[in-house]
Amino acid sequence: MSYVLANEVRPIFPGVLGLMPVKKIVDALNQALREEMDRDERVVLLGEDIGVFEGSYRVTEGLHAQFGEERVRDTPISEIAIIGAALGAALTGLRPVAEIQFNDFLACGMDQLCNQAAKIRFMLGGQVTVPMVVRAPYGATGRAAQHSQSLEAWFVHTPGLKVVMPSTPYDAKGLLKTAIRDDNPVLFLEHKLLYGATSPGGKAQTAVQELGEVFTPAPDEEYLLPFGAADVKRPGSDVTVVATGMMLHKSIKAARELAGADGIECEVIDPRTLVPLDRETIIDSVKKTGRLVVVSEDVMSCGVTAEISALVAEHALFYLDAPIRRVAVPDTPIPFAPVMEQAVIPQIGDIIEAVKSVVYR
Amino acid sequence: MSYVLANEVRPIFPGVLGLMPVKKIVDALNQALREEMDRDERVVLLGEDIGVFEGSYRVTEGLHAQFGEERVRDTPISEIAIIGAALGAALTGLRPVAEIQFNDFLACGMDQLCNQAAKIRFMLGGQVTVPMVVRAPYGATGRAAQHSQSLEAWFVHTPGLKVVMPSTPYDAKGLLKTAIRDDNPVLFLEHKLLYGATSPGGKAQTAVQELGEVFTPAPDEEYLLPFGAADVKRPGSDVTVVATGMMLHKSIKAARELAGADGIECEVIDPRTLVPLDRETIIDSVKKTGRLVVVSEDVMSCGVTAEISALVAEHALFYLDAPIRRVAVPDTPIPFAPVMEQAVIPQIGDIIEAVKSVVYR
Amino acid sequence: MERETALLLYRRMVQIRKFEEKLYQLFLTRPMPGSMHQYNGQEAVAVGVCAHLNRDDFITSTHRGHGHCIAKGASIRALMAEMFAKTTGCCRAMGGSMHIADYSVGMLGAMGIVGSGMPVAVGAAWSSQYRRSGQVVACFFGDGAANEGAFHEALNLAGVWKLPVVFVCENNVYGFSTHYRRVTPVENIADRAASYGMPGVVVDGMDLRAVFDEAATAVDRARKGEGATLIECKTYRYMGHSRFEKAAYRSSEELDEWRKRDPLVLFRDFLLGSELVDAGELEGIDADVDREIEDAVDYAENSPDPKPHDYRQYIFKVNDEFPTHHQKES
Amino acid sequence: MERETALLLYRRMVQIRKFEEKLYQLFLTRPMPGSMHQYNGQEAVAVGVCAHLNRDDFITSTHRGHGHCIAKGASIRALMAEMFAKTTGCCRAMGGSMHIADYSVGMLGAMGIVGSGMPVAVGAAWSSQYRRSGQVVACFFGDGAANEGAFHEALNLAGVWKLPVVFVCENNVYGFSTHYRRVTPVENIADRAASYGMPGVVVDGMDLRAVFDEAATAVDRARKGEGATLIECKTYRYMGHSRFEKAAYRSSEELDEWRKRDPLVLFRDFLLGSELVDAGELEGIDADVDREIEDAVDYAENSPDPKPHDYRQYIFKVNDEFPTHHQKES
Ligand SMILES: Cc1ncc(C[n+]2csc(CCOP(=O)(O)OP(=O)(O)O)c2C)c(N)n1
Ligand SMILES: Cc1ncc(C[n+]2csc(CCOP(=O)(O)OP(=O)(O)O)c2C)c(N)n1
Ligand SMILES: [Mg+2]
Ligand SMILES: [Mg+2]
Repeated sequence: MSYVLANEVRPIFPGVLGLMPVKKIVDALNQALREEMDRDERVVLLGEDIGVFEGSYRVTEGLHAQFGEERVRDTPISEIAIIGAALGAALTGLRPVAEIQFNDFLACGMDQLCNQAAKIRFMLGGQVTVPMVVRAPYGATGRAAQHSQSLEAWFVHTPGLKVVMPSTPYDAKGLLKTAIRDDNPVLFLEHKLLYGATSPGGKAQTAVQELGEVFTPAPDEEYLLPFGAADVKRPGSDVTVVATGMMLHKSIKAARELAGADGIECEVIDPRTLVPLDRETIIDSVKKTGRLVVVSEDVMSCGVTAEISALVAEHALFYLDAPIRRVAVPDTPIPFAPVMEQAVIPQIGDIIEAVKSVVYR
Repeated sequence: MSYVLANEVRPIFPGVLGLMPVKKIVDALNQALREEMDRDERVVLLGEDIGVFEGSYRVTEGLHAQFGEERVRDTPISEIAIIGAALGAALTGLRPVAEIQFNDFLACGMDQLCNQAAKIRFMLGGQVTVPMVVRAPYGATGRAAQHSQSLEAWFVHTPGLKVVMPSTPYDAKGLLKTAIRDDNPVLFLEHKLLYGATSPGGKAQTAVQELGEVFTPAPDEEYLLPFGAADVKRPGSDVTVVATGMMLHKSIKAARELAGADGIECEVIDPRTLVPLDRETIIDSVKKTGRLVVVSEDVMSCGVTAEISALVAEHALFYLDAPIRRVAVPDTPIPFAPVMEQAVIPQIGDIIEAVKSVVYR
Repeated sequence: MERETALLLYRRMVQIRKFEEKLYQLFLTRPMPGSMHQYNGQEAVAVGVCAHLNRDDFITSTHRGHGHCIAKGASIRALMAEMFAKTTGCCRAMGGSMHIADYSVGMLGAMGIVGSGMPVAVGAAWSSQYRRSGQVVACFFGDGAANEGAFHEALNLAGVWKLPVVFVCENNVYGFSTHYRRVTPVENIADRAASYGMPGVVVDGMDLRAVFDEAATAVDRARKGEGATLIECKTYRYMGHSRFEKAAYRSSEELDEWRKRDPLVLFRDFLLGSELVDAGELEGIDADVDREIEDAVDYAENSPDPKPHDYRQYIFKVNDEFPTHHQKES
Repeated sequence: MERETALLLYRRMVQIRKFEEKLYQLFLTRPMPGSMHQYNGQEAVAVGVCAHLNRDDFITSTHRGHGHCIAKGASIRALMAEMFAKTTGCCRAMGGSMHIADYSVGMLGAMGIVGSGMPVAVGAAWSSQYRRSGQVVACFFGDGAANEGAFHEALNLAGVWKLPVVFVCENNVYGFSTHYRRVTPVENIADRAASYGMPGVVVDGMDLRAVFDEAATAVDRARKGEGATLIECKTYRYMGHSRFEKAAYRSSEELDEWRKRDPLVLFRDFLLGSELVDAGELEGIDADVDREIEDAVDYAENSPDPKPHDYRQYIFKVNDEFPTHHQKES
């Protein structure tokens, strides 16, 4: 088979958006699934309401119709069984892609994912491979504490799992295809507000329209994106800003404001995959800018911002001209009321404030 | 009721060990449970094999006999039900202490602990309190990937939980009593090699004998230790070393070697509770020493060492005279063979090497 | 069933129905925070079960919790205010529809994670048994939840410890979009009771009187210390799974079929037929409830919004008994 | 049962027994890495079930996995070497006793977390069904595991999807220290099959022939695409829960009672009684196995130890298909 290894493709900036329709992330993901299913019969899907209903965020739209009941399987509400079944299938010749309806529910299947799937190849001394993907939406959208978390750090902290968090349709498609072809368990996290599709009751469309800026389209051709290759979504010389998912977009917005109003040029880096993490790109950028702000929607303590801060404090400390600032959810569950949710989720203003604090110090 | 608030009690150093028998941690914990059960009828225990069998690490020895079936309940092998039942009981007037046989199995009850217990007071706007403790052993003892983890970071990363990791009998007793009286869910993590008792098949006795140094005895009188108060287990001026549990002891050993052979004085800090974390003591120490090594038995990425590094990189960056070094398990599950286990678990030599690297740079 | 009881239960069902119809309108016509899962069609279940519970008995609820709250006697005003995310809400705007609960009437919380309330209910029942308080716990859950591991572990523990809990499975045919028979290899979820050494019964969940009768037996059994019961109520949800979900996966014929046996209509017909009450009385109750709902909306609208940082006080209970260093705000 | 089969099954049981007796001695007399959970007493279960499995059929195992490995035909040398933590071990010294497994004979792993192999077995059965490979999966688990959420979700999924899996509950009376009746409110775990629309049968787990017969039916059913079966084998573990655990929670009378029906003795008596074989043949097998075990110990002792960093190659499979930046060693 042939494909483009689109490692070096740079993001296309706003001007392009007029020319080419921005494919929604939900469509990019759907296309990735469809292409991989077309290409490889071993690729099968399972999850709650993904078949007849086509997914609570509609990522699996049309797939049940096209590929049938055998390859797109609705499951009981049984996260242990979903992840465990994916694992058992992966060990025996299939390449399952499981959907967990919200990443919060990964807690229900935590043992299967973290103690079994992540470790079995290791415990068996390499006798088996585990080509499985678990997809799950994350992020806060007014649904209170049990449906709003961003739990990537739990899984970054679980050796044996790869963790992917795309922020654009382009990345989403290329990374999901890579995830499906990877021979290791991959957790693929999708931000609800970036899908760009209206979920039953969701507000995702709006969020995407507000963001646009680096919402790079996903071409229809086949391409893969490598894991472990961060993408500099915006080059800059004054401050390094590292952010994933929705926070990447907020960081880009913040960067544009800062460039306009204050003449501060942020280099905005999207790791795209947290495991493997492209440490070099981050460290090299900090060596250049001397300042680092890390932005993430997970909670602060032992979160993604902690890891990236620690990395730089170990490997580029003497290049730093300012303390490392973390912009993340303070150590709290997510409250229901919109005004409180807003207060805990990092906002563009928080990023601007943090950047200024490291530049003007 | 009356008790000593033993906040200011300093650790008693080796000389004392000759005078007073070192009470084992397992006995200190047992005494704490017994005292609290004597004091308060609402304190009840549940878990697998804790009753008739008196616990797989024998922490509940004698308690079933003394307090009876009603207060010391053997459960089915059902981690969801154990944690959930503790939560339900805590909401309705009891103060349950649940034992999970190995901290690895917390993954099986992860949803109950992290999505329910940690969040329910929050989601209900403070209508309820959740006075429950979940105890679990952690650490590597030759049992391979599923029975060797140190999973504290998952729970530090879960707002609403307090996380306690004692390293001495003195701390263990005082902190467990505090945990039981706390009105919030507390995860109490106990290092297997520090129990000082032979578990069925364990080697714990040996490990403790090797360590001794700051193995402060637990007095028989009643006392409580506050959460959020780190303990400087060894004062020093050259390097700050932060470590918990077993790693605290290895750090003390390393510090003594470094003081003797190289004249490097480490200040060894034991946070004792990771949530709440005594940030001031750590930051103040780094401001004094200018150097930081963080040691932990959990895996590196998004782990405890990341959090403490990030904290200092944000709040004491300009005091640092060297990069922050992390000594932790690399991002791998724990292998079975002792020689490989040794290679991944931080050893005294690794700590010495790290300290030297930040001092001689 | 006595006249007074009958009238109260009728009122409860009307309250639930009108509370939700109002909310449906509100969601259509103005910005409302969050989402909701409606209980319409299932009223007889919550009301029939809670009819036997004292104020200090406990219940656990689900993502679909409005009905349970009202049936257990929670304040309509506080519920409505929670839906509006106001500080006067029963959860102080911290939980919203999915976690709506009033502890003062014995609600231990509405758990948004399917099945996860079940072990909590069992823990409360254990507590009641231990404290010899005589309190009973009713644990509501869906047909979908019956396939979660939490269901199994909860029923097993309740079975071994002979706990005073009534498991109420509201089999409303669907778990989200999925017909329960597509994911459950038995016709009756109640049959699973046998795995846990407890009685299991199937009841017509549209018929308040049927639910009322079975619940009486089960609550009584629990109260007497004889252990748990699993009651499966065959019922139906009229609305989509959540707010505006269209429920295209089911036929309108199916919906119509169930609507013919609407729990309010059935009970109203029974009441009128039994001559316990006359139509005027029932209309009086309807009108009363209309006013009550309007009042609740007014109350909610005029209640204060929370401040952005109000949430901080709810993360941890501050222990007064002894000082503890708490993590500083970051 | 044919003569050749009978002799092979006898040999398998002897292999398991002697493998573990040897290990017991080794643990007593020299430093051995890790711990182990012994299978003595339960041999008829693994052997009776695996008798019907082809090499490419699958099994999942537990913390008590030696017997399953041997019954499925794993190399005794590789198993022994794993116990010694040698590079020639079946898991390359990465898993040890608790994760001992040989994928080349269809073992999908021994899972040290109680119940956690069950959903994995179901996934393998799903794969077999999807690939129309005709492979059957046997899923071994204990009485204790039957109270885990994983049990419930696994059996339910197998039930709905009609998967080719045989669930083999080895009810050895105890889960660690706890008698199953103290934590399980039913006498027979097999009865739980009804919850999942599959047949459940109880069988004398000390009697190889009984296990053999029931397993034949269940494997056949699975092979024909008719779905899963739950077989509960009533059996007993002779040793403590793990290595030197004393099992003080049970009486020596109880142990003696069970030992009277030792699976090896029962089957040996049957064979001799049936005149299929003579005593000399059996003694020949015994002696053979003794040699095999001694050879395996030699092999293990003389095998190389792993290097400290060998583990690194097993964390992730490196994908050759396309380049991926991998995290550098830290
Ligand atoms: C563990 C978990 N998995 C999935 C979901 C998403 N979800 C919310 S409600 C629901 C359907 C629940 O079905 P049922 O238990 O029958 O209750 P009903 O909605 O019919 O009242 C699902 C799948 C969830 N909240 N929690
Ligand atoms: C989820 C989980 N909980 C607890 C344990 C500790 N543990 C190991 S084996 C065991 C007993 C298992 O009993 P059973 O399933 O009957 O198997 P048996 O040991 O009798 O073969 C326990 C409690 C574990 N490994 N995993
Ligand atoms: Mg339902
Ligand atoms: Mg057992």
